[in-house]
Amino acid sequence: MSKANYYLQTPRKHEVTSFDRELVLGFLKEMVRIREFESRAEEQTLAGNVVGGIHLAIGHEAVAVGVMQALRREDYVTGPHRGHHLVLAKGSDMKNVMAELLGKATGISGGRGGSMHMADAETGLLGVNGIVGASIVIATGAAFSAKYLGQDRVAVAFFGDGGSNKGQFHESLNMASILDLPAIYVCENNEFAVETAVSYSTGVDNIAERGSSYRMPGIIVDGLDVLDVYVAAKEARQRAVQDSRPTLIEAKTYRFKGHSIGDKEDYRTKEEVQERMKSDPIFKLKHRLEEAGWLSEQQWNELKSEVDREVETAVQFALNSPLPSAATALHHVYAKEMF
Amino acid sequence: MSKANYYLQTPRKHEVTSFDRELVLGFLKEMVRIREFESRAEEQTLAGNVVGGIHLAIGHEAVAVGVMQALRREDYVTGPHRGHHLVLAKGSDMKNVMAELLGKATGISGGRGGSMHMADAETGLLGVNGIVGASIVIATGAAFSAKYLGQDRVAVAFFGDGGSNKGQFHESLNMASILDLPAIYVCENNEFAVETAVSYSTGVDNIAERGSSYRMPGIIVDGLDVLDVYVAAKEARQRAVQDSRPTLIEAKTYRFKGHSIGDKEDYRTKEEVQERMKSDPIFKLKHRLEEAGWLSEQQWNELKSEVDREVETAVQFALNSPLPSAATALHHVYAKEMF
Amino acid sequence: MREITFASAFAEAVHEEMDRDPTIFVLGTDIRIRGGHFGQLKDIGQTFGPKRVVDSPISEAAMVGLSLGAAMTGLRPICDLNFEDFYLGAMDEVVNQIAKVRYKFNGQFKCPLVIRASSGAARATGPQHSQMLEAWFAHVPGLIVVAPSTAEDAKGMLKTALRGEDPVIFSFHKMLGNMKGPVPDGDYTTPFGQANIVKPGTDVTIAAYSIMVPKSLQAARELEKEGISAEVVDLRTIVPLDVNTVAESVKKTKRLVIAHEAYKFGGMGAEIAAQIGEAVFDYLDAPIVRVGSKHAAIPVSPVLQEQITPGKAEVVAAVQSVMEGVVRV
Amino acid sequence: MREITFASAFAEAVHEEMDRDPTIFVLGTDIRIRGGHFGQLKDIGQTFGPKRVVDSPISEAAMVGLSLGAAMTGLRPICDLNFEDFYLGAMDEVVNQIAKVRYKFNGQFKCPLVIRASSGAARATGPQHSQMLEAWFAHVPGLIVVAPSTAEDAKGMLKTALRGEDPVIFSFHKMLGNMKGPVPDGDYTTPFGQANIVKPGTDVTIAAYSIMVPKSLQAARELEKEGISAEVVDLRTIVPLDVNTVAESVKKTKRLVIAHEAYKFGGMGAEIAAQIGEAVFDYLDAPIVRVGSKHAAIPVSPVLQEQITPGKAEVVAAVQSVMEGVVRV
Ligand SMILES: Cc1ncc(C[n+]2csc(CCOP(=O)(O)OP(=O)(O)O)c2C)c(N)n1
Ligand SMILES: Cc1ncc(C[n+]2csc(CCOP(=O)(O)OP(=O)(O)O)c2C)c(N)n1
Ligand SMILES: [Mg+2]
Ligand SMILES: [Mg+2]
Repeated sequence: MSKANYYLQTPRKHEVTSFDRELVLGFLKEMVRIREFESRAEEQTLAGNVVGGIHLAIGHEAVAVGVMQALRREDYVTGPHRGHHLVLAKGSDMKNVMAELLGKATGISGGRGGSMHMADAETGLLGVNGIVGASIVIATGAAFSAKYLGQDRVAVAFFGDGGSNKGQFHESLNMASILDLPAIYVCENNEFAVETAVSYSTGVDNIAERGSSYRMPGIIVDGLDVLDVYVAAKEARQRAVQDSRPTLIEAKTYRFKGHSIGDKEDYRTKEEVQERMKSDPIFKLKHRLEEAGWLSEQQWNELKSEVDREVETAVQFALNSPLPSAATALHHVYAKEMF
Repeated sequence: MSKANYYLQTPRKHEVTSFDRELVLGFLKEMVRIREFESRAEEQTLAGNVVGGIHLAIGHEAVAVGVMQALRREDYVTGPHRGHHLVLAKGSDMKNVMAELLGKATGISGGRGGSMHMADAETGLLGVNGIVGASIVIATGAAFSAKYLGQDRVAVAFFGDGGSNKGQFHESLNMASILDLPAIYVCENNEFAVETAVSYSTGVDNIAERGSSYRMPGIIVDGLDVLDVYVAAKEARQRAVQDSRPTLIEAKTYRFKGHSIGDKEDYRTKEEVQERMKSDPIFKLKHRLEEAGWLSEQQWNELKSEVDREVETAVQFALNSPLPSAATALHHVYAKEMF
Repeated sequence: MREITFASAFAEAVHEEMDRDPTIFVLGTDIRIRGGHFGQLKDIGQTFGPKRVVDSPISEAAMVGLSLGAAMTGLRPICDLNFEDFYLGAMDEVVNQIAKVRYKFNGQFKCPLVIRASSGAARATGPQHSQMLEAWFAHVPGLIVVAPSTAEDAKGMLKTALRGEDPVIFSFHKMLGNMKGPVPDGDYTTPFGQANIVKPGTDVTIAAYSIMVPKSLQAARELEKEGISAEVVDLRTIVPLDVNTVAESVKKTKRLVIAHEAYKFGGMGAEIAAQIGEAVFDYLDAPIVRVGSKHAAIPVSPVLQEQITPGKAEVVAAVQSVMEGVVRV
Repeated sequence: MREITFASAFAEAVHEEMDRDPTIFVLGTDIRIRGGHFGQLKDIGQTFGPKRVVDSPISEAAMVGLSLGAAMTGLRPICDLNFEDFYLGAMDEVVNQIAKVRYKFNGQFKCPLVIRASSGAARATGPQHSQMLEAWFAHVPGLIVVAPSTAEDAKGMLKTALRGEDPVIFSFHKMLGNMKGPVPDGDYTTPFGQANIVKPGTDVTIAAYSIMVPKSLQAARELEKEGISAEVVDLRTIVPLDVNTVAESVKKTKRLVIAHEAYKFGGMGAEIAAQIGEAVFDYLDAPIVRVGSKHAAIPVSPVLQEQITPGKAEVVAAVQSVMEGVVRV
C-alpha cells in the first residue's frame, strides 16, 4: 500500500495565458451556462413553475467547471443537494435538467427526483443527493469499482462545508485511504450551511487540513478562480489514476444567493454579500481574458447570446414538456413490479 | 470561544519517585485487581458460568487506572465492549461486576446487560457499550451537561483503535471542539480490532494526530506505563475544567489475550505476543517500585493476597447470588410498565 | 377559545416549559436564528440565548448521542432533527442507545428527552424529505411515539413529554404546521395513550393519526352526504397505543378503516388491524381496511406523489368498500 | 441428499457465485482470515484473496455506502454487516440511498447487492446483538427481504439474490447457522416470493419464517400428540411476501397463528394478520393470533431472555388458544 503523505497546499495563481486559449474560453462559457441556467431556474421558481425547493449554485461555478474540465467523461461524480452546476458541468443536456426542476416526464430523473435527485447514467453522474454526506460514501464505492475493474477512471464526491462534519466524511476518507482508492473529495466551502457559519460549525481552520487524518493531501484552492481549481483537480486526477491515492480538495467559495429561494438571509448582511460578489468567478475570469487580449467584446456577446439561446430553449422545452404519467408511479421500485 | 491549538505530544517518562508513594502503590494495586479479576473472569467463562462472550482487558490495566486516578469520583465515564477494567477502576464494587458477568440479579446491571452493558450511577459510569463508537457520543453529551450545569466535572470516553474509524468519532470530536466541552477522548490503541490490524484499518500513523482536525491536542501516551497515562489525564482534566477544552489521548497498548475468549488468534504469532508481554504494565511498574525501594517482596505478597481475597470474595458472591426473577423481565422498559 | 396554528402551539409549549425548567435546552441545525427549517421554533433562540438554544453542525449521530448523554446526567434535551428522514443518520443512537438505556442498566438511568422532526409529505418534498417512520419507532421497546393532529394536542403532548421520564419521538407532520385550532389558555397537559373521538358516528369507525385525522374528517363530511355516519378516532399516540377506544367504537359500528400516511405495507395500520381482529373479532361485519401510502419512494412530481400518498379520496373509497363488505382498496 | 449446515450452504453459494461472476466481492469486518464473526465465510478469503474479500474498518456507513457506489457501477457487493444490530449505523445508506436509487433516478441505475447480517437472539447475545429488523426493511419500498430457515433455501436464495437486480437484505439467524439440512448437489436457485408448506396439516395454519420455522415444526409435533394437526408454512421471503399460500392454507384450516422472533408489536405478524383478515375474512373461525417477542430489549440473562423471546411453548400455547377460539396469548 503506497502511503502518500499529507501536505497542505494553499491557493496558487496561474497565468491565464499559460493555458490553451480555447480551453479557457470553454471554461468561461461553461460557467456562464451555469449562471444563466440558475438565473432562469430562480425566475421559474418565483413564477411557481418549479416543483420543490431548489438551491442555487451561483458563486460555485468555478468549482464545478474547474473540476469537471479536469475529468474525463467516464469519470464518476456525486454531489449534494446544491448540484445544478455539477449536473450541467458534467455534461447533461440542459433541457432535461430544466425539465427535471419543473417535474416533467422529460426531466433527467423523469420528474421523480427534482432538483436534489438528478443523475445521468450517460455522463457518469451518480446523482446529487438530498442527504448531506451521502455523496461522499457513494463516490467512495464508485472509486472502489473503478479500481477493482482496472479502469482508468476516478470518482469525485462534491459536498459542502456542512457536509464535512458528517460521520460519512470520516468513514469514507479513511476507507479511501486504506484501500488506496482513486477518489477525489471536493469540499465546496461557501462559508455557510444554511444559517450556520463554517467558523462556528467546524472545529478546524481549513477543512483541507482534515486530510492529515487520512494521509491524504489537503489542497486548498480559490474556488472563485477556475484555473486554480482546474490545475488542482488535474493533479488530483493524476494522483488517483497513477498512484491510486485519494485527494481532499477544499474550494473556498461563497454563496452569492440564499441557501434556497426564499431564504431571508438574516445571518449575514447585504453589505457582506455585495463585498464578496466583487470576486465573482465569471467576472474575474472574463477580466483576465480581456486583459490577455483573448476575449473581445464581440466574442463575449456572442458567447452570451449562444448561452441565452440554449437556456431559453431549455426553459421552453421544460415548460412544454408533459407531466409524468400517473400510471408510472409504481414503476422502478424494483426491477420487476412487485406491489 | 477559546481555540486551543492542536499539538502532538509523544510519550514521556516520569520518575516513579516524583510521585507520592502511596499514590503509586495504589496504582499498582488497582492494576493487579483488574488483572486478577480478568483472570478469574476467564476461568469462570471456561467453566461455563459466564453468560455471553467477554472481552478481557489484560494489557489495558494502566490505561484504565492512569485515567481514572486522575479523575474525581463525580466525573463521567463511558466505554466500549472491552470495559471490565474501566468499571473496576472507576470504583464499582467488584462483587457486583463479577455477578453481572454471571448474569445474576446482584449484578451491576441486574443481569440484564452482562459484560458489555455495565453501568453504575454511583460512580458516574454511564456505561460500557456493545456498539463500537457509542461511548464517544454519549460522553460528549455528559460533557455538555457538566458545562451547562456549571459543574466542575469532566466526561471521558474510552474507545478502541477500531472505534476511531466510526463516524461518531468525527462528529463527536468536532462537536466537543466547537462547543468547548470538558471532554476527554481516550483511544485505547491495542493494535487490533478483532483480527484487523490498526496499520491496515486506520489511515493515519497515530490516532492522536486526528486531534488536528478538531483543534484539539493529540496526546500519545505509553499505555503500558501508568505514570505517563496518569500525568496526561491530569493535564487533560485540567484543560477540560479550566479552559473547557477537549483532549484526544491515544494510549498505545497491546491486547495480551484474544479479542474474546475462544479467539484462535491466527492473525498474529505467539512469538509476537510473548515479545510484547515483556512490557507488561504491572510487571513494569512493580519493577520500578522495587528499584526505587518502594516495594518489598513482603508488601507485594500482602498486596497480592489482599487482591486475591477480594476477587475470591467476588467470585463466591457471584456464584452464590440468585438469578434474576423471571417476573421482572418487563420492568424498566419505560418509567411505568406499558406493555 | 383562541385559535392558533399547530406550529405556534408547539412553540408555546417549548417557551413555557423552558421558562419553567432550566434543564430544558434545544439542540438543532439552524435553530438559533431561523428557528429551524420551518421556523417551528422562531424566537426561541432570541428569548433563551445560545446557551439553551444550541446550533448544531450537521452531525445527526452526535446530536442525538449528545442528547442521550445529557439526558442521563440531569438535562432534558429537545433535539430538533429537522426532517424525520434525518433520523436515519442517528438510528444507532435512537434504537441501540436511547431506547435501551433504562432497561439494560436495570433502571439506573432514565432518558427524558424529546426528538422532534418534520414528517410526511408536503408538496414536492420528494424521496428524502417526506418519510414517516412511526411504525419503526413503535417496533422499538423503550420509545414513546406521539403523532398529534391538533394544535391543542401538540402543545399538551409536548408538555407531557417534557415532564415525563421517557424518550419521546415527536412526529410533527409538515402539513399540520400551519393548521389552526383552538388552544386553551394557561397550563395544561395532554395524556399519552388516550385516543380521542373527534367525530362521533354509527356506521363505521375511522382510526387515524397525524395528518390523516383532518383528511379523515373531510372524508367523514363527504360520506355524511352519502348517508354514511363515520366515527373518527384520533389515536394521538402510537406508543402507548389506545386500542381500547377503537375497539369500543368498532363494537358499535362493526366496521373499521385505519388511515395513516406511512406505507400501508408494514405500517401501524397492520398492528391496529391485528389487535382489533383479536379483540373484537366477533363484532366485525366486514374486513378491516387499511389506507396508507403505496409501496414506492415519495416522488417529487406532484402528479406521481398523489398516486402514492393517500388523501381524503382514499379514505372515502375505503369506507365505501367496508360498507359494501367488499374490499376495493 | 447430502446434509450440510445452513452456514455451509450459505458459504457454498458465495463460493460458487464468486467463481461464476468476477464482479462479486465481499466486504466485511474480520472477513478475510476469520471469515466473519461466526466464521460464516471461512475460507472465502483464502480462496479469493484480498482483492475480492476485503476487510473493512469498523465503518458501517461507509461499508454500505461503498457497496451502493460499487453496485451502481458494475459490481455485485456482498456486504457482511456482522450483526443485524449494526445496520443501525448505516440506515441512511440502506433506506435513503440503496432502497431509493432505482426509483428516484427513474430506473437509470440498479443496485444489485446483498447485505448479510446475523439476526436474532442466541444464548446471552443481549440488547445490542440480538435484533431482528425485517419489519423495518419491509416497510421500505425498494428492498427485497429474505429470511430463509433451511440450508437448502439459504443457498438457493443467496444465488437468486446474486443473480437478481435488486438490493437484498439477507437475515441469517444465529441459531440457524449450525442446523443441518439436505442440500441438492449442483447449481440451483430458490425463487423469491414463494412460501413453502413444510408440514401439511388440517386444523390450524402456522405461518413462520427464519428461526420460528424449526420451532413451529417442534410445536406442530407436540400438538400432533394432542390430536391437533397443524400446517406449517415457511414464508421464506418477507418482501416479496407470499400471502396467497397462507390464505389458501387458512381457507382449509380456518385458523391462523403467525410466529416470528421479532417484536410482536409492530412486527411482520401484524401485516400478515391484516392481509389475511382482508383476504379470507369469511373463512376464519377464530381470531388470528401472533407470536413474537415481548416488548423489551433482549436481556443478557437467559432467565430473562426466555421471558422475552418466543419458543416452541409460545407457539403451542397460541395454537391451543385459537383451537379453543379463546385468545390467551
Ligand atoms: C443529513 C442531513 N441533515 C440535514 C439536512 C438539511 N440540510 C440541507 S442543506 C443543509 C446545509 C448544507 O450545508 P453545506 O454542506 O455547507 O452545503 P451548502 O448548502 O452550503 O452548499 C442542511 C442542514 C440534510 N439535507 N441532510
Ligand atoms: C458498530 C459496531 N460494529 C462492529 C462491532 C463488532 N465488534 C465488536 S468489538 C470489535 C472490534 C473493536 O476493536 P477496537 O475498537 O480496536 O477495540 P478492541 O476490541 O481492540 O478493544 C468489533 C468489530 C460492534 N460491536 N459495533
Ligand atoms: Mg456550505
Ligand atoms: Mg483495538
